[in-house]
Amino acid sequence: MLIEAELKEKKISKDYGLFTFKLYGDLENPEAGQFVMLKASDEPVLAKPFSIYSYKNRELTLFIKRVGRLTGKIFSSPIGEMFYIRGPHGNPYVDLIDGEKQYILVGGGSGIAPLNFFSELHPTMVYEKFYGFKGSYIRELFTEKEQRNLIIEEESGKTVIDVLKDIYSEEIGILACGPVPMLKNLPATSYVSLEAMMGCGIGTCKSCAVKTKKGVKLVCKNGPLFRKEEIIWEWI
Amino acid sequence: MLIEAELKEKKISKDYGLFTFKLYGDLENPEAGQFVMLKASDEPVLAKPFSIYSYKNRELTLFIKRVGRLTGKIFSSPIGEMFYIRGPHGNPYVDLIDGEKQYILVGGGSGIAPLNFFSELHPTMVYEKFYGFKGSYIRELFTEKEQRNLIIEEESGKTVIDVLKDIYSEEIGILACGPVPMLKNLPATSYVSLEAMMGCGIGTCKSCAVKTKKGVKLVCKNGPLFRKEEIIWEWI
Amino acid sequence: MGVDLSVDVFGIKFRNPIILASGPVGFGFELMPYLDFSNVGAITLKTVTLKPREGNPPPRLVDSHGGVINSIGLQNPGIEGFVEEIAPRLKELKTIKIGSIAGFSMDEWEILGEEMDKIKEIKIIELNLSCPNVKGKRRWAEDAELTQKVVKIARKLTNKPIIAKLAPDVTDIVEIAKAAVDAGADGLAIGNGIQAMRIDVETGLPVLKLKTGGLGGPAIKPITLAKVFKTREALDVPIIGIGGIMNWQDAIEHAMAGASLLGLGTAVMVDPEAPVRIIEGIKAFLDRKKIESFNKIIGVAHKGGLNVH
Amino acid sequence: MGVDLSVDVFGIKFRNPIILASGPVGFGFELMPYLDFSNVGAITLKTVTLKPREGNPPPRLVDSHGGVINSIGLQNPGIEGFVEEIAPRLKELKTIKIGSIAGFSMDEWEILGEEMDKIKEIKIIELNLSCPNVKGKRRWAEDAELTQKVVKIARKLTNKPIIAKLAPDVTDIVEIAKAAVDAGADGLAIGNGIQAMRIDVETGLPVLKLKTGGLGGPAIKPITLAKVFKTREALDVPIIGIGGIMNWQDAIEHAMAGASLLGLGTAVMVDPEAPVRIIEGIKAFLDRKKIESFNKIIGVAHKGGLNVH
Ligand SMILES: Cc1cc2nc3c(=O)[nH]c(=O)nc-3n(C[C@H](O)[C@H](O)[C@H](O)COP(=O)(O)OP(=O)(O)OC[C@H]3O[C@@H](n4cnc5c(N)ncnc54)[C@H](O)[C@@H]3O)c2cc1C
Ligand SMILES: Cc1cc2nc3c(=O)[nH]c(=O)nc-3n(C[C@H](O)[C@H](O)[C@H](O)COP(=O)(O)OP(=O)(O)OC[C@H]3O[C@@H](n4cnc5c(N)ncnc54)[C@H](O)[C@@H]3O)c2cc1C
Ligand SMILES: Cc1cc2nc3c(=O)[nH]c(=O)nc-3n(C[C@H](O)[C@H](O)[C@H](O)COP(=O)(O)O)c2cc1C
Ligand SMILES: Cc1cc2nc3c(=O)[nH]c(=O)nc-3n(C[C@H](O)[C@H](O)[C@H](O)COP(=O)(O)O)c2cc1C
Ligand code: FES
Ligand code: FES
Repeated sequence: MLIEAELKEKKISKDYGLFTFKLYGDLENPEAGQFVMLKASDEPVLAKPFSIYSYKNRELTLFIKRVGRLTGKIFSSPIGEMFYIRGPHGNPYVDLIDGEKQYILVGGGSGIAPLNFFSELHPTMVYEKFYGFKGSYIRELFTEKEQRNLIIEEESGKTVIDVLKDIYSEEIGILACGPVPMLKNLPATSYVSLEAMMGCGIGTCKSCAVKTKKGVKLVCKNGPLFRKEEIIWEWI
Repeated sequence: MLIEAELKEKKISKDYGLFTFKLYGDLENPEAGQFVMLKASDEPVLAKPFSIYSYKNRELTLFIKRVGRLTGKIFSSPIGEMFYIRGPHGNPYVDLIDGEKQYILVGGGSGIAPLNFFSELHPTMVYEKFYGFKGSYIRELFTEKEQRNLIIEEESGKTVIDVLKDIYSEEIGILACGPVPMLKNLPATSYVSLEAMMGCGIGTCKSCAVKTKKGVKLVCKNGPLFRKEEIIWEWI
Repeated sequence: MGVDLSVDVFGIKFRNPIILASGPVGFGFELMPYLDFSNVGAITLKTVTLKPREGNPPPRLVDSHGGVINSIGLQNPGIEGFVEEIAPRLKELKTIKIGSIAGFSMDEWEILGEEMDKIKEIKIIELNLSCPNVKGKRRWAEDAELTQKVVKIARKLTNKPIIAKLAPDVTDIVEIAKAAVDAGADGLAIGNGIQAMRIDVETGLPVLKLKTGGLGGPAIKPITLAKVFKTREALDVPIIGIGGIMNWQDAIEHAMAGASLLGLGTAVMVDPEAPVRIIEGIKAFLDRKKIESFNKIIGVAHKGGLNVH
Repeated sequence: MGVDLSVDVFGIKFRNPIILASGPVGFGFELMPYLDFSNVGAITLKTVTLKPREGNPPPRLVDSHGGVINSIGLQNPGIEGFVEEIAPRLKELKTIKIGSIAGFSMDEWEILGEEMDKIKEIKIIELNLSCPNVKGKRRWAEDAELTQKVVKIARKLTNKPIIAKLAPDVTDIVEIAKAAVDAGADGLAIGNGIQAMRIDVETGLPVLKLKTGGLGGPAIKPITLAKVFKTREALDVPIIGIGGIMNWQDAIEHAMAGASLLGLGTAVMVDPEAPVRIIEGIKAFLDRKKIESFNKIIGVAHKGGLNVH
């Protein structure tokens, strides 16, 4: 069901922003790793996937990078603008990972969105958080406490991958979401959350195909989380 | 030049509304009868014509009837929404009518828009005003003084044409804007302001053709005002 | 007021004219939590090919102003997989099932036709002659003779109603439509996506890995609508109008142009409940216009419009 | 940085690739208060026919999601009126003038070609083989043979560069394009509006009095882009890319697909200053990408993209 979503609050720093929507309907038990399909009232026609960054009392917060038409529209919309969402879609991370382990959350750019929700819902499963960004300007979107997890290349010269290397050990799991080059640099056993162009978000249209060692899978229906070693990266 | 126009105020009663936009640029000496081409930021693609209802200090007011996609969007937009306008286009009524005469302004529905501006700019040329509407709900868009000009069919059982018949005499001119059936019922010498589907609004695209006894004319370039008797109504 | 939305075509009674077009809804099962199938007239299943296909490499989908371009490339389990895994479950979908097939040779069409004919749950067979997304292949529906050949083969194999799904982006759709009907097609689906592409200006390369894909969505509505209109002008055969139907107005436009059934592709992909919304809208429209049956508006644009009646 | 936007084609140097497509800007004069013509590469004048035409009865224009459908019907003063009233004033337009003509018979093409050839201010002649809006007439560009015949006639009459304006909505545009080039066309314009229609659901009648019209605007961009791409793949002849170019990204996409010049129709109708905005955008893009000349991006989508260079 499409739920009306009214833009209530926005906090923007350059090409990133936190957007809170008031929903005129409920998301049923949203879990970290799940996403909503968000649609503008006219253009673009397509609904597009965004991970849940936070959800409470019909207030949905998304962490969005401006890259194109829909995200551009969200950034420039006045408060009060109406969008539509449906979801949650996709599998909760907790259903796909080893529940016994603790995890280092490795995020890059807008990929931190589902990780934030994960650490809100499952704080005891979190060993450490590394949220990587290029520029310092990102700081203004976060509280001082949150900023401690930021790895800002412009400041330290280091990427999340560099920092990860210093502390990584086999007993700890890795749960990562971010750009493909980042994901490719992770240990084989990492869980990686993939993005793909999506049509339906529910497994019917076959747009979001990803090739794995067990055949072609769908990011929306089988993912978004996969074992890094299972992915045939050349196909992406 | 497209001027940014920010929606500042709206007052809606069912399918009619008054909308005030703050312009980030000037309209040059707008005159009554002239129109602006108003465009939404994405959909519809086409800019559409609206008569100037009022203009002061970069504040443009339009009187709009909701009939389709663009007008629907204007009605549902939150305050702060950005549109684009250009103009003024079309000929001022004063350039096309006999300047010596006084006029009865006969408006129907959204057709009252240019007449309102005319009576603001040229009060001494106005003999009387009849603004016709179907339902009483329209009253709430107007001040008590303005309401005196309203002819509301639901209340009096009379149309503007009925009322006009009672007072019309040859020395007084008629300046009318409204639906075609209303215009067709006016005396032959009336000046009628026509509507047409427009593409450019400046005379280049030939969309807004109207057939007259002197050949095909363009509403945007040669009008919008024509002598009723010159129009070949069958072509409309 | 009880408005009658049912449509009788191919000797089959559809409870309403809104059907799901082939592809965006797959075989329908994943849609069940979102859509009560007993609300729609029919579902056209995802096209099945002889061999299993994994589809084209991604990206397979990109949007454009007013539309969506896809190059899925007929990802499906092949006819064997379909017969074994999908067919037995079709009962779960509480509406009429239209099976869609696409062969790459005459032999393939023959096998596909035979197999589909055997599946009891499939009431109608649609021949996808127009997939815009198969690498290196011309579309059958670009050529009247080829269209005729394929339909003839299918006609010999089955007594079920046959629908020929045509490409809207051909010079003369009426010629192709006539060929299909002459060869025995009971109806026409107009049409598939229109070949289209986007280029990523940052890289200078086509966005879709296949380069081109099929454009669907509101952008193409006025184009396919004109094709439905022209075909209906020339031929008296049931037409499934497809292309950019996103709301009840679009649906009514297609019906007035001459379509008896109305297929949703992009709309249902974007919003699984679009069919319900559109059906409600059609009902309300007919109600307001005091038209007692949907049948009355089919093709009225050819007959002087609504007020003549 | 000085980015070079100039394009050399047909032995003519265009100061930049943005040109005004035929029609929406008429003969250009009414546009002069809004657009400094010395900013655009060229103007294609409104198509001229042998006899004066008053065009189709209204409505002649209606919008649709992502586009605008028009059925103006070539309203123009006829070749005599053009020669007498328009031609003498063309000097006022400070850019290259492309004359556009459309004949309804071979004889008409001949007269039109002769007359256009004589007008000194006209540097290039475009043959409008594809107007979607002439009642009861098939479009020349639907047929390779007819296209060839018309181009041949024109070729005999003039030494000026000839552009064949094609219809994007044909089954195989490459076939038609080849025919035009074989017959002596120096370039191709791809393309005209796509046949389309809308129906008013309240009346049940087509909105346009002519019933159908030509769809332009962003809705058709990915469609004509694919046609430009395919034609360029098959033929090495200058192409004017037309269809839905509304912003610099659209323009760059068309160039990357293979267009040397970029024609604006709907964009300039909606916003007379669109050409300036788009040219600035192209400049900024090339600047950012450190590409010194617009020529470098023409057709890169065929050559491995931007990064190869
Ligand atoms: C499961 C999932 C969760 C996501 N969560 C978030 C999130 O929390 N925050 C966020 O900012 N983004 C997220 N994305 C990515 C987001 O969906 C895209 O950025 C968005 O669709 C772009 O829309 P647009 O109209 O602005 O861009 P477009 O105009 O469509 O395209 C602009 C650019 O973005 C690329 N792009 C478009 N769609 C996608 C896509 N679906 N995946 C990857 N790249 C794409 C295009 O190739 C193009 O280069 C997620 C994607 C997926 C699949
Ligand atoms: C010179 C001029 C001045 C105008 N001034 C005003 C005004 O002050 N206030 C106002 O409310 N309207 C005015 N109009 C009419 C206004 O332009 C249309 O109502 C508007 O374009 C409809 O846009 P839409 O997208 O909402 O409707 P659409 O979705 O395009 O169409 C809805 C319905 O409106 C009709 N329509 C669409 N465009 C026009 C048009 N240009 N003229 C007539 N009918 C049309 C269609 O046939 C259709 O039935 C004026 C028109 C002209 C030509
Ligand atoms: C993701 C996707 C997959 C499709 N797959 C098929 C298919 O397998 N077989 C088919 O006949 N049409 C297929 N189509 C085409 C649709 O059935 C429909 O004809 C087209 O999208 C135009 O309709 P629309 O504008 O409503 O989307 C597909 C369309 C989409 C968007
Ligand atoms: C109002 C209007 C009038 C047109 N008249 C002509 C014409 O006379 N000759 C012609 O070759 N093309 C004509 N066209 C087609 C345009 O030149 C162009 O090919 C088409 O609109 C597609 O481009 P666009 O998407 O940029 O609008 C006209 C288009 C419009 C919108
Ligand atoms: S987005 Fe449709 S199958 Fe995944
Ligand atoms: S609207 Fe273009 S000529 Fe009048």
